[in-house]
Amino acid sequence: MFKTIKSNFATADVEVKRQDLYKVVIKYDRLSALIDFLYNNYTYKILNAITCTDWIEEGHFALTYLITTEDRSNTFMIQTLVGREDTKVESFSKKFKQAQIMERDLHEMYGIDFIGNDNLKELSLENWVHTPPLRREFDTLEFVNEHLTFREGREDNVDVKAETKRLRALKKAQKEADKKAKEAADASALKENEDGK
Amino acid sequence: MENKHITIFHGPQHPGITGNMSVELDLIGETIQKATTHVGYLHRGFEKLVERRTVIQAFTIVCRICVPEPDPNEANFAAAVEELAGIEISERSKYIRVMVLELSRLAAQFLWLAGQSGSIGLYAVGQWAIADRDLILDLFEELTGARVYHMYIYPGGVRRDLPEGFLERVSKLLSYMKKRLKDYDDIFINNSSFKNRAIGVGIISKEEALANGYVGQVLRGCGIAADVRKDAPYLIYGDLDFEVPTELGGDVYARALVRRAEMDQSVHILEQVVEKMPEGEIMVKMPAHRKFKLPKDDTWVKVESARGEFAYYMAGDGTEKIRRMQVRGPSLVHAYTLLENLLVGAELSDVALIMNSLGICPPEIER
Amino acid sequence: MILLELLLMLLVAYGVGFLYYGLYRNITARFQRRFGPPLWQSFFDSIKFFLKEESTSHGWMFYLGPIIMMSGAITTLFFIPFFKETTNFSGLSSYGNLFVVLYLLVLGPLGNALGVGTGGNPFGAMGVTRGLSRLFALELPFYIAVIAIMSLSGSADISEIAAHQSTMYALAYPLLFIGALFSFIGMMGQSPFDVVGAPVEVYSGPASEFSGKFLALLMSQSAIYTFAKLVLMVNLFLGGAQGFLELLLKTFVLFLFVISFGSLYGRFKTPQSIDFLLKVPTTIAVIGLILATWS
Amino acid sequence: MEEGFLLEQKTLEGDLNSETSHQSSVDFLMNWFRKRSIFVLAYGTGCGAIEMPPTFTSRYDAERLGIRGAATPRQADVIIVSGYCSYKTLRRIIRTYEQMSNPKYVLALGSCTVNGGMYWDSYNTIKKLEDYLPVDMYVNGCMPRPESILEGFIELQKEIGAGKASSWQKYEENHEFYRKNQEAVLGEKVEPSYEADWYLYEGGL
Repeated sequence: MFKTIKSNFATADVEVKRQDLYKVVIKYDRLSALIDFLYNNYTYKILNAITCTDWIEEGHFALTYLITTEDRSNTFMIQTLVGREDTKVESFSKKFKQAQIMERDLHEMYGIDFIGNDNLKELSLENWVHTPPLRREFDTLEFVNEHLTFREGREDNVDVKAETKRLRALKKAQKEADKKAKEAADASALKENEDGK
Repeated sequence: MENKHITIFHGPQHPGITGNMSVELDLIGETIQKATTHVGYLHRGFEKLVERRTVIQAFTIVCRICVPEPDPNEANFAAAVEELAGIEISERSKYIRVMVLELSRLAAQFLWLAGQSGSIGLYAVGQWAIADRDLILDLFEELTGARVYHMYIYPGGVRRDLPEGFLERVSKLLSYMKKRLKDYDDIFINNSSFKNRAIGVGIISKEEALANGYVGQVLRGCGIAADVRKDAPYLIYGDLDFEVPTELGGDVYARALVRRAEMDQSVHILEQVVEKMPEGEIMVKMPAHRKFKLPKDDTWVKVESARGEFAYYMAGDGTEKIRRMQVRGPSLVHAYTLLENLLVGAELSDVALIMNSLGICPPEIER
Repeated sequence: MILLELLLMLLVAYGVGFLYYGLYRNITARFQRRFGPPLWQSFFDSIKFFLKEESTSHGWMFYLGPIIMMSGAITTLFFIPFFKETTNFSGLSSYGNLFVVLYLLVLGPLGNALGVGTGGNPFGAMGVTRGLSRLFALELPFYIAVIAIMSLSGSADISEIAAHQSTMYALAYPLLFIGALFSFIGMMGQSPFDVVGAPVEVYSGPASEFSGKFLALLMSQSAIYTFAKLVLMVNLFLGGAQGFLELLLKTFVLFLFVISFGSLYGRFKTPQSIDFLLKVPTTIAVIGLILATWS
Repeated sequence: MEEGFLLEQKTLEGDLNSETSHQSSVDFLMNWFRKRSIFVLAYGTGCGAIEMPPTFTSRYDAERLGIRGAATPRQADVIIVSGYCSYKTLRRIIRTYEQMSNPKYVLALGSCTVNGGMYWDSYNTIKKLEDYLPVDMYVNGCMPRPESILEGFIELQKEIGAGKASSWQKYEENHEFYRKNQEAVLGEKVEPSYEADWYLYEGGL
């Protein structure tokens, strides 16, 4: 099976992640054919999930289709890379009923357009007009600071690393100040002592 | 004469809904013509929040993804992180994890029992079941310090060793449960009024169930022995002796019988775990939290929750943060593809019954 | 004089009704392994609702519903004598017999339907539809049993029927009693026939849209009505009562039976409950009728 | 000497009646009835809802303090906002809250209602409930245990008994302030859009 997949669909080998989990990266135009191949020739008949990962640095989405055998013992991860802007992907909702809701979810979260899916309405958000929230360029903290108010006294919505650095610097400064004060006090005490003598 | 359609919202504020969600029903009389599920009332953007946090920071929020049954989330998260980072955990922590997972499954089944009996107005059973579930929560509190959100199954092992005498208390609880579960049989499962309501309601055919990716009791209720614990054993389930109960009816009653039999199986598994619990370390050596990095790789892990297969997709990108975590709970497909079909032709009085028997849990649909 | 008596009857029914509701909540609490509320909790609830403000308006017809129900309950109470063989606490029963009471029993649900229908709440309308479609099936076994009793005692006067029983009709003609008891459970709104206000299905049914004073009125109404129905049952089947103690004892035993039955069974669907009522209790009552007239 | 459960019940009730305040006897009586009978709306808005079944069922049994569930907003006195509150839910909570009849109270559970809690950086949850609804009592914790929920109820009952809990009046008086905040997150159309001004109308009838 792996050999056929390699020679017909993918450029690289099928990666065996676990004894029950295989992964293959293929070009987008061969996706449908591979899923059909696995569906027709083997028992990979259940679409478990569709997920999407945003690789903003490399400029693409990685769409992953998870397909399981009928006895649920083996899972195939079929990954394909698609562009990030105005993404249009063929829908699988005709072949797998459950793909409809998964694609609707991805459409809402990433803005991917699934052609052939007849219901891509908002799923969990309501009247959302900003960037689709799971895209990497959407900064949720910035959004929150802009739109919502925090109760006084909640100062932890800051970058942890910078904050640690700042606190450390503060501590250091405090220590040094303490040290200096102590030295000065010591010196003055010494002086007083000397004066007293 | 043309029939008069009424459109009503069943939920989100409704005593007969399984959480904060709603079903828009188009009715003629009390017969449902069309059902549309609406979720999103609980959307918190977990998948975004996880991307902003380091691995250990993210660990504290994943258990909140599914409220009635948080432990499968923790187990999945820990398993995915361990697989990506190449960590092998100790034998004792595997046993403890199985114990926690089974206790949580039992607790979730009690919650189902309460909901299912409440949906036919048999409130006494619900009250008992919630009180019995509290006994399990007490054990959790002793073990983890919290009743509901445990944050216990830590990547690399478990967070705390068992307190002294904990296993005896577990076995004491189990012997109580064995006696107690028979009472539920008498008053609820074998009650003629429940049979009247449940048999022949919400029937799912075997072919449909297989093709559409339904999981858990929906499959087992129509005769397919699907269980991640058997199909792709994780932790130590391969070494344990248990059965996957199935029924052939495919209706609400069949699913209730399956769930009830699963409670017995959970008790049976817990007995074995208590007996076999090995000595040893509970945590392997982990890198410092702030420097803990995941390689650029992805994986797919799943466990069997009380309502079916619960899976996580996780991708790392070589930094301290997780690049992507996708939650695929059992309810996603059930609440949409399945529920919307199942409710057509049913009556208004069956809605709560069917929803409870599918075990729909909205927080894991919208995350 | 008669006015004073009527007032006293009303007060007794009001007090005892709420007391029974308190007991009901306590007893079901014990069934459910818990402590339960204070005995007068239902009374507190009704007073609390009476103190609430109204914020909605659906027109006067909507508010007429609870008022019709309340007057139906009160008049029903007045036509049922508390004791047998005495004119004390007999109310207006000398002016009207069992037929009047049976007629008044239907008035409440009808008034409710009129009011709720204008409320616009679909769940309220649904609850009323359920109630009305169940009404006929519910009344049938009861009517059959009552007809049998009237022919047995040769009178339609309630106190005479009560006095006529040398042994209680419940013991002498158990089939009639069982048939009527099923109806009675339904009339009291207990499982498995509590389809009208099933919370997980139609919120609280007809009462969904009522709040504040009108809900308080509904609660008082149901307290009075409950007591009236219990007294009617006691008079018809349990041989009536001669003093307050006997009356309280008999009504309470009946009430206890009804609520224990309700705690043990789940709810039927509306068609199921109609089906059941038309088949089982009606058959039992008809057999009872035949046996009673045969002997 | 009472012990165990009865002692606890006695302590709770004693606590409930401990508040003394200067009010006329009519007010005292009215508030006493209001305090002894609390109907809680059956709406689990967030994860805190999972601790409500234990609170209301046999182990903790809130009914012994006169607290019980109500199916519809028309009959409820208290709405519990149990935890984080997404915009979509907030809209429904506002709608439900405005359907309840006066006097009505809001009980907020969990850290999320206080300051965002775990979800302080989430784009879909509000951070401070009292900007949108008048809150009578916060119960902190993630999530609050049933004991704390009962404790919160008793504190609320004490305030009601003393005639201090008056959040609904605050909501009517500052309706514009609340509506402005609600519109800021929910957009212009905060349902329900009332044509008639019946909400602020005295008496209603």
